[in-house]
Order: sequence, then C-alpha cells, then structure tokens
Amino acid sequence: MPLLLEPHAESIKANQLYQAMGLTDYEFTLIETMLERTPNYTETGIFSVMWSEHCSYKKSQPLLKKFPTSSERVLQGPGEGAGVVDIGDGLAAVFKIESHNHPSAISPYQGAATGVGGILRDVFSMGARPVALLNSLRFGELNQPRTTYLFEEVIAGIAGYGNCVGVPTVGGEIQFDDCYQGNPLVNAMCVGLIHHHDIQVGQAKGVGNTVMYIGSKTGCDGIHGATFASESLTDESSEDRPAVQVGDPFMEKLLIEACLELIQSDALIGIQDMGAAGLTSSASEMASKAGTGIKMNLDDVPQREPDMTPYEMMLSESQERMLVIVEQGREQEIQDLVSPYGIEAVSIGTVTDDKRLRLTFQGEMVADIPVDALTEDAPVYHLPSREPEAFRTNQINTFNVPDIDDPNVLLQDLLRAPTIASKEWVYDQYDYMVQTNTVVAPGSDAAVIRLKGTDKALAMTTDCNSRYLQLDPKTGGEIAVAEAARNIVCSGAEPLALTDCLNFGNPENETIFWMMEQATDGMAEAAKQLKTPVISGNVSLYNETNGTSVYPTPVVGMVGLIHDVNHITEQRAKNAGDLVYVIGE
Amino acid sequence: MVKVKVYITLKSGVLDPQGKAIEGALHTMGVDNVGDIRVGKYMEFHIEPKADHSIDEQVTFMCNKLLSNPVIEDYRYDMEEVITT
Amino acid sequence: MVKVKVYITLKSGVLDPQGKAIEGALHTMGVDNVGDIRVGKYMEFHIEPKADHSIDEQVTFMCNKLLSNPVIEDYRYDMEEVITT
Amino acid sequence: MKFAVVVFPGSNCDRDLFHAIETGLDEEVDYVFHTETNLDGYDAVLLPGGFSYGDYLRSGAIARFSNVMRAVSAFASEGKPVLGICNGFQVLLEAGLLPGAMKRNRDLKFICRPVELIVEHNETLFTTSYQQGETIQVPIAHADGNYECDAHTLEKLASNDQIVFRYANNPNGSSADIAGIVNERGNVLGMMPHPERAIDTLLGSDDGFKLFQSMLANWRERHATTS
Ligand SMILES: Nc1ncnc2c1ncn2[C@@H]1O[C@H](COP(=O)(O)OP(=O)(O)O)[C@@H](O)[C@H]1O
Repeated sequence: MPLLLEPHAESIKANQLYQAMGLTDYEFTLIETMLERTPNYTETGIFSVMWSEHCSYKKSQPLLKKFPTSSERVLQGPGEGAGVVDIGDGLAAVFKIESHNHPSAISPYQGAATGVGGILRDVFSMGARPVALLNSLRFGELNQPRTTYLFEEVIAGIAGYGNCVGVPTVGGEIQFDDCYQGNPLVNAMCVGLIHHHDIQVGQAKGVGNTVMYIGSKTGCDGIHGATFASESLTDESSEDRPAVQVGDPFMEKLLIEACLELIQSDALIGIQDMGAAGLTSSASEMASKAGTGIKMNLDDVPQREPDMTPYEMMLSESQERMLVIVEQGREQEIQDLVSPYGIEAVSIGTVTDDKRLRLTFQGEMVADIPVDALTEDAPVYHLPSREPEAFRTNQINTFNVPDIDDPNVLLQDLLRAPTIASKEWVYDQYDYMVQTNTVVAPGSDAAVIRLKGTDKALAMTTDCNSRYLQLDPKTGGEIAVAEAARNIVCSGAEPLALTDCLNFGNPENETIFWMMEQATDGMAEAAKQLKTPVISGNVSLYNETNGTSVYPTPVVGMVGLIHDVNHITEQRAKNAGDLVYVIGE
Repeated sequence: MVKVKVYITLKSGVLDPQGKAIEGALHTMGVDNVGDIRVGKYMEFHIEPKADHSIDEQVTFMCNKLLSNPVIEDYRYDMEEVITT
Repeated sequence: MVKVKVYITLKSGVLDPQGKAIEGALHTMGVDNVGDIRVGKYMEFHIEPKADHSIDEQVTFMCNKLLSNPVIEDYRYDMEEVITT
Repeated sequence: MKFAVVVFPGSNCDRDLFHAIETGLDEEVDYVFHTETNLDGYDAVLLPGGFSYGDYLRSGAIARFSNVMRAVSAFASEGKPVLGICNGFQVLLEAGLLPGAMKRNRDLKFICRPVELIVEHNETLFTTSYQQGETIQVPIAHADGNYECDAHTLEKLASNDQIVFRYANNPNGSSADIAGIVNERGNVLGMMPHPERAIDTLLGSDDGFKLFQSMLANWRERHATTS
C-alpha cells in the first residue's frame, strides 16, 4: 500500500484494522499501554508479526519450559539461531529443525526450498559450516492428484535448494495419511560443524556499533509471512500470494562462504539471519538479548522495488539476508571481506543505549518502540485444555488380531504402502554425497557423516509416528524421542541431544491444546530419561484446513556421536552365516 | 490445426534469480546498456480443435493447471492457424 | 529505450525431454488433442541504444554468446520502442 | 605435482576435490578463484562440480565467461591436463573446449547415486591406471547430464577414441551412453561422474582414485624424461 494511503493511528484503532493483521483487541490495548499512545501503521505491523505465535511462542512457551535443556555437553541451548553440543576435540555440532508448512501448501517447490534456506541460515549464522540436511514430511494419501503434485514439488524444492548450496541431504522421513491432505508438513533440519571458539551470538552489543545489512535486496515478498504461519489454512489461502517467497540458493551459497569468513574477523560483534519477520525480528531480538536498542535509517536498506514503504521493508520476508553488528569504524573491513563473493554489506543503523527500536524514513521517525515490548514482554497465554472423549475410548480398545488369509500377500501389501515402501525415488534426487563425508546414506536407520581429520562421526535422524500420538499423545511423544534415540544407537552412536518441531492444529481448541500438553510431557520425560536435552526447536500451530486438524506431529531430530568410524553399523545384513539376535523385550 | 505459443513470466515483484545472474554476466562481458532482465518460459504446441471446448478454453485450462504456477507466474499466449498440406 | 523479447528453443531434431514430460502430463489430465510440445526460454529486457553498435548487432551478440547455446538451441527475438515519460 | 582447483561462485565440490588431492593423492594443491588470470606454476587444472552461478540460464553458461577460463583455455592449448567434473564438464562444453552440450536428464530429475562406468579408453593422461574395458563404480549427482551432439561429432568422438567413460546402464539419456570425453589432443577430460567422491572405501568406493593416480603417474613420467 502506498505510504499516503496508509491508515492513521486513529483509524487503525477505530476500525480495528489491527485485527486483519492478527492482533486481538486485548493485544492492541496492551500495545497502547506499552507505547503510551496509539501505534501507527508501521508499528502495528511490527507488533503483529513479533507477537504472532511464529515469533513469540505466546501460546506454546509454557510447554517448552518443561523440556530439559542442559547437560555437560550443551554449549548453547534454545534461544539462539540453533543449539550447540560439544563433541570433543574442540569441535561442536550445531543443529535445529524448522517448519515451512503453510508456504509449502500454497507453493510447494518454493515453500520447501525456502524452508531449507531458512534453516541453513539459522545454522551458519552461529558460525558453523552446514554439513548435513534432513527433513520430515507429511502428505495426504497419494491417490489424490493434488497430493502427488505437492509431494513431487516439495521433494524437487528441497533437492533444488540443498543440492545447489552443496549441503548433502542425508536423511528424513515421510508419512502419508489423510489427515495431512489439506495441510502437508514440511520440516527441515540442518546440522553444522563448528570450532568452539567460532561460536557466534545474535546480539547487538556495544553502544555506537554499526548495524549492517548483508545479502539479497528487500522486496515485497513474504510480507506478513509470520502471521500467515500462525493462522489456519482455508480455501482462500492461495490468495495469500505475498506470503510466498522465491529462494535464491546461489545467493545463499555465496552468503554461507562470506559469513564463514566474516566470523573470523574480530570486527564482527553479532550476526543473525533475517528469517520470519525479517528485519523486524532480527533487529529487535539482537537488541533485546544484548539489553541495547537499535536505530535504523530505512532509506539505506537495499531495496529491490521502487517506492517501498517502512511497513513493507520491516515486514518483508525476502530470503537470503543477514543482519550483522560491526565494531564502529570497521565497516569497510566487513565490506572488503564479503565483496569478493559479490555481496554487499551496507550500514543501515547504530546500536543505542535506549532499549528502543527506532526507525527513520525520509527524515521522519516512523517507529519508536521499546524492544522488550516486542520480545520478552510479548504476551504469554496459558490456554485451557480438555481431554478429548476419544482418548478414553482409545484406551479401552482391545487388542484384536485380524484374520489373515495369506501372510505373503499381506506383507507385500504392507511393503507397497507408500509410508513403508522404499523412499529411493525421493533421495535419489538429493545430493546426499557432496562434501564427501556421507558414510551411511539415506535408506538406513540414521544417516552417518564422518568428521574429516578425526576418527569420529555424527549420526542423525528425524522421527515421529503421529498415529501413536493421535491415540495417546503422551506415550506417542515418548515414543518419538525413543525411536530417534534407537535409530541413533543402531548406527553405533551415543545420542547427544535433540531438536524438535511441534506441528499441531489450532491451540485454541481445548482438546488440541491438551494433546500438546500431553505430547510435550511425554517428550520431556523421555528426553530426561535418555539424557538427550532439547537444544533448539520450532513450533508450528494452526495446521488445519477448513477445521480439520492434522494429527499431533512433534517431529524429533536427534544427533549422536560415533567415537570411532570403525564402529559404524548399518541396517543391512552383511554376511551369510552372521548370527541374528533380538535385544530388548 | 492451430499452433499455440505460450509465454510464462514471473509476476512483477517476484524475485528472479536467473535474471539477476544473467544481468551480472552481461556486465562482466562488457554489455552495460541492458537492464531489467526477466527470464521466463516459452512453449509451443499444436492443438486440434475439438467440438466441446474452444481452444481458448483449453489453453487457459492448461496454463492454469499445469504450464504455469499461478502463485508466482503470469502467462499469455497467442495462436495461429496452421495450414496443413 | 527499447524492449527486447528473446525466444530460445531447442533445435528441431534435438529431443526435448521437458516437452515430452508435459505432453505425458497433459494426456493424464485428459487433454489428448495436443502434440509437438517444445519447451524453451523466454527473456525480456531493456536496452539503451548505443552509438557504436546497432541494437540488432548487440542482441545477436548476446544471444550467440550467452543467452543461447548454438550447439542445441535456436533463438529469435523481436523488439519495440518504449516511450519513457 | 601441483594442482589448481578452480572456484567459481557457486562451485560446491571444490573442497572435495581439494581434499582428494591433498589427503588422498598427497600432492600440492591450491584453490584458484574465478577472477584469477594466471595459471603459471600449475601442472594440472581441475574444474569442480557444483552450481556455478546457480546454473541459472544453462549449466556452466555463465562461468565460462570468468577471467580464469581464458587462462584455462591457454593452459589447455599448451597440452597440459585439464579435468572438468560434473559442472566443470558443463563449463568446458560451454567454453567450447569440448564438443557437444548438456540437456536436462531424460526423466527431468536430479539423480544422485553410485553408477557403473566402463573405461572405454585407458590410454589417456587420466586413465592409464585402469584396465581397458574395466567396470568401475563412481557416483553421479546431476540434473543436466544428458549429453547431446550431432551425428558427425559423435562419429568423430568414437573414431578418435575420445569417449573415455560410458555408463553401463544409462541413467540420464546421454547419447551413446557417454559419461566422459576428451578433446582430440587428449589433455582435456570432461566427465559427469564424480571421481573425487570415490577415493575412500569408507564412503562406498575408491574406484575414482586411479584417475588422479593416472594424472600423477603421467606427469611424473613426462617430468622424468623432460627434466
Ligand atoms: N519446540 C521447541 N523446542 C525447543 N526449543 C524451541 C522450540 N521451539 C522454538 N524453540 C527455540 O526458541 C527459539 C526461537 O525460535 P525461532 O523463532 O524459530 O528462531 P529463529 O527466529 O532463529 O528462527 C530458538 O532458539 C528455538 O530453538
């Protein structure tokens, strides 16, 4: 919307225009109290994305608090771009999983591709080189043409992006079930490798330091993406076009190399990717974490389109962008480091001591907000929950053995079921070998990549059987963690830590929220028992179409350490004559 | 028989990484008076007229359903009668 | 300023895997009166006339050197004057 | 022997090639950035796989205009060995250092998997350590590996023994099952499969290692006789 046509503060309030941006009446009043005035259009937009579930976790935070998050190996728990665990030799593994469900439902290729791009940036913004990608996907049954289309395009998008940036896609899981028909799930996980002394933080420290912008120009794509991710899909969702971004994996590859070089410079103070809610969230989170403020001049933001407004710039989710904090006076050094990659670093602001996010545009102040109001002080909701009737009936289900005529036919039918059948068609499209570390390729239990220059290797997996969770969310949550740990152990590794992506329906539905509580209880308990703390994760709610919710699907991504590459085990039987044992109950 | 030519372009405002890369390459080659490159798809095919649907209807259907991605792309087409001998 | 539109197609005789795939998909969708699909590229850009080379010369140079691969592709282009205000 | 691994923007197998030479072959190796104009002091040039310039437009089309490619052409015309792997092969085709062009794979999909290759010609600088007709296992990972050239060129390639590797089971529709070819002089090899991914049995195969060994052996031989 052109600047001149933007509604004024009074009109936003009087006509409740904030509602269309996803803010409630209560939240709008809260904003007025925090600002001690009525917010203008840009400010309302900024609050709406920062207070969306996607950025604020306002409805899931109380549940996340239950997770164990520390162990002697954890160097960085939840709260940064990705979590970090020590793996010895001065090295650490960095990882996180994230959802890109709604964009993938609307534009599957680009949605999945940019999902991969986003999770990569979370990992390399920590200073780590991305060494592996995994994913966890859910679709409806393959007998629908729409599903086949979504499935093929999502796979192509993941492959298109991951292959181009040169990070091997080594594992994942796919389940087909009617409950995902309208709302597929696309979760992407990235694992990175880092030296302890290279670990970066996304903090805007040092009053007077410079805020620099690196990467692609800002366009009008993905405006309000975070809000979009925090709403249910409806038949009209394909009208939400601005929410879809096109990824540029080539630019991402350049960004990876440039950023890995940047982190070696002591002129760099902090770095964070512009993910959901782009410039807004990166700036306010970096300031809030450091206890500082940031002042930016939006005229300096590199723009792809003419006449962009502050609202558009602050809410754009254009891909392949990073925000960095640079020691005052050393901007040129940063510029010189990134320019060989054909990338520009542009100064757009300064770190201040007033704990405010202040934005100017064409000489005028267009936003002035306390940063904590956007982050720490965002509202948190404790939603009501209620056990669904179906849960009771599920518990009394008696075990019944179906009549089987011909076990051979049954076995073949099972193996033919898409959820069980070989996924070679999928992983053949992923470059799972680039970087020449992949010891155990997709198709076994956990993928294994060796660590060059050591005798060690990392095992990694993603798991979740949502049918169990639908029947009994607590036990199902325990099973998801346990299954991941078993896959790790089966490859010869010691489980270290996990990341999770909580994919659920509408949390305002009391029975859904109950399932979320139960599932996270189960996961927290299993994570404690198995000593695999939760070091990062993501929450994706409102996964439902026209009122039908997906099964609770809290995907677990786990990483384990193999101490000696000679002790890697695989799923395949190796030699005739080897003995077969059953271990466990 | 009719020959149809379809042109598919990215909607304005949608990032065009290909166009950007080509522009960069042209500049390295010393071509500096070219700008605003947008890359799209071009398709041509023959179609036999049918009784129940007009060619326009058919082509529109194909473009919307398969040939273009309406979320990020626009299309247009033109056609010409082919005289078969 | 001149707006140039370039169309790049595989040479006739070169098998077009994309065209074949689309034809297959159309048949599955029930469209059975379409044939000879060829998929190519479409590009548009602006060019500022220069003193030393004609636009035709420049566009031909760009097409031969970069935009198309003469081993397997043909190109053609058209252009129109853009009235800038 | 001193190797140069060229780095284009978007190359992503550069580090793997570097590792193959440095750790596998235990020879000297440098990264050479695409802006470099001088390849003096190198005994072989390697063009790595990846997605130079995103492979936007056509694979390898933009990379061939980089400064370093002028130096690579000059280097090749001196008869020194140039090896292009995957995207490197595509760049060599676009640059006209090898004949033909690449199209999308027959099934339009990216394919990553180990494949069997037949060594068609073991008397090149790159293949003397292999047996003539030997079957080896080397991975492929590409979307545009469907080699195309006109009938005349194909005939010439065959009659000059320029076809070095063929696929045992053609994965991508490539003409005459071609997986790798050399130029007439025999010092420029382009191949879609990745020998640098097959130098360690831990990762499945070390059949690619002999290719680098051949390059080294031939260099040593030449070096011993000329110096
Ligand atoms: N389900 C979860 N379990 C554990 N940590 C979580 C979970 N969801 C989010 N987090 C953590 O909360 C922080 C904020 O997440 P997010 O907003 O996705 O980060 P970013 O903006 O970097 O993408 C991150 O550190 C993330 O790891």
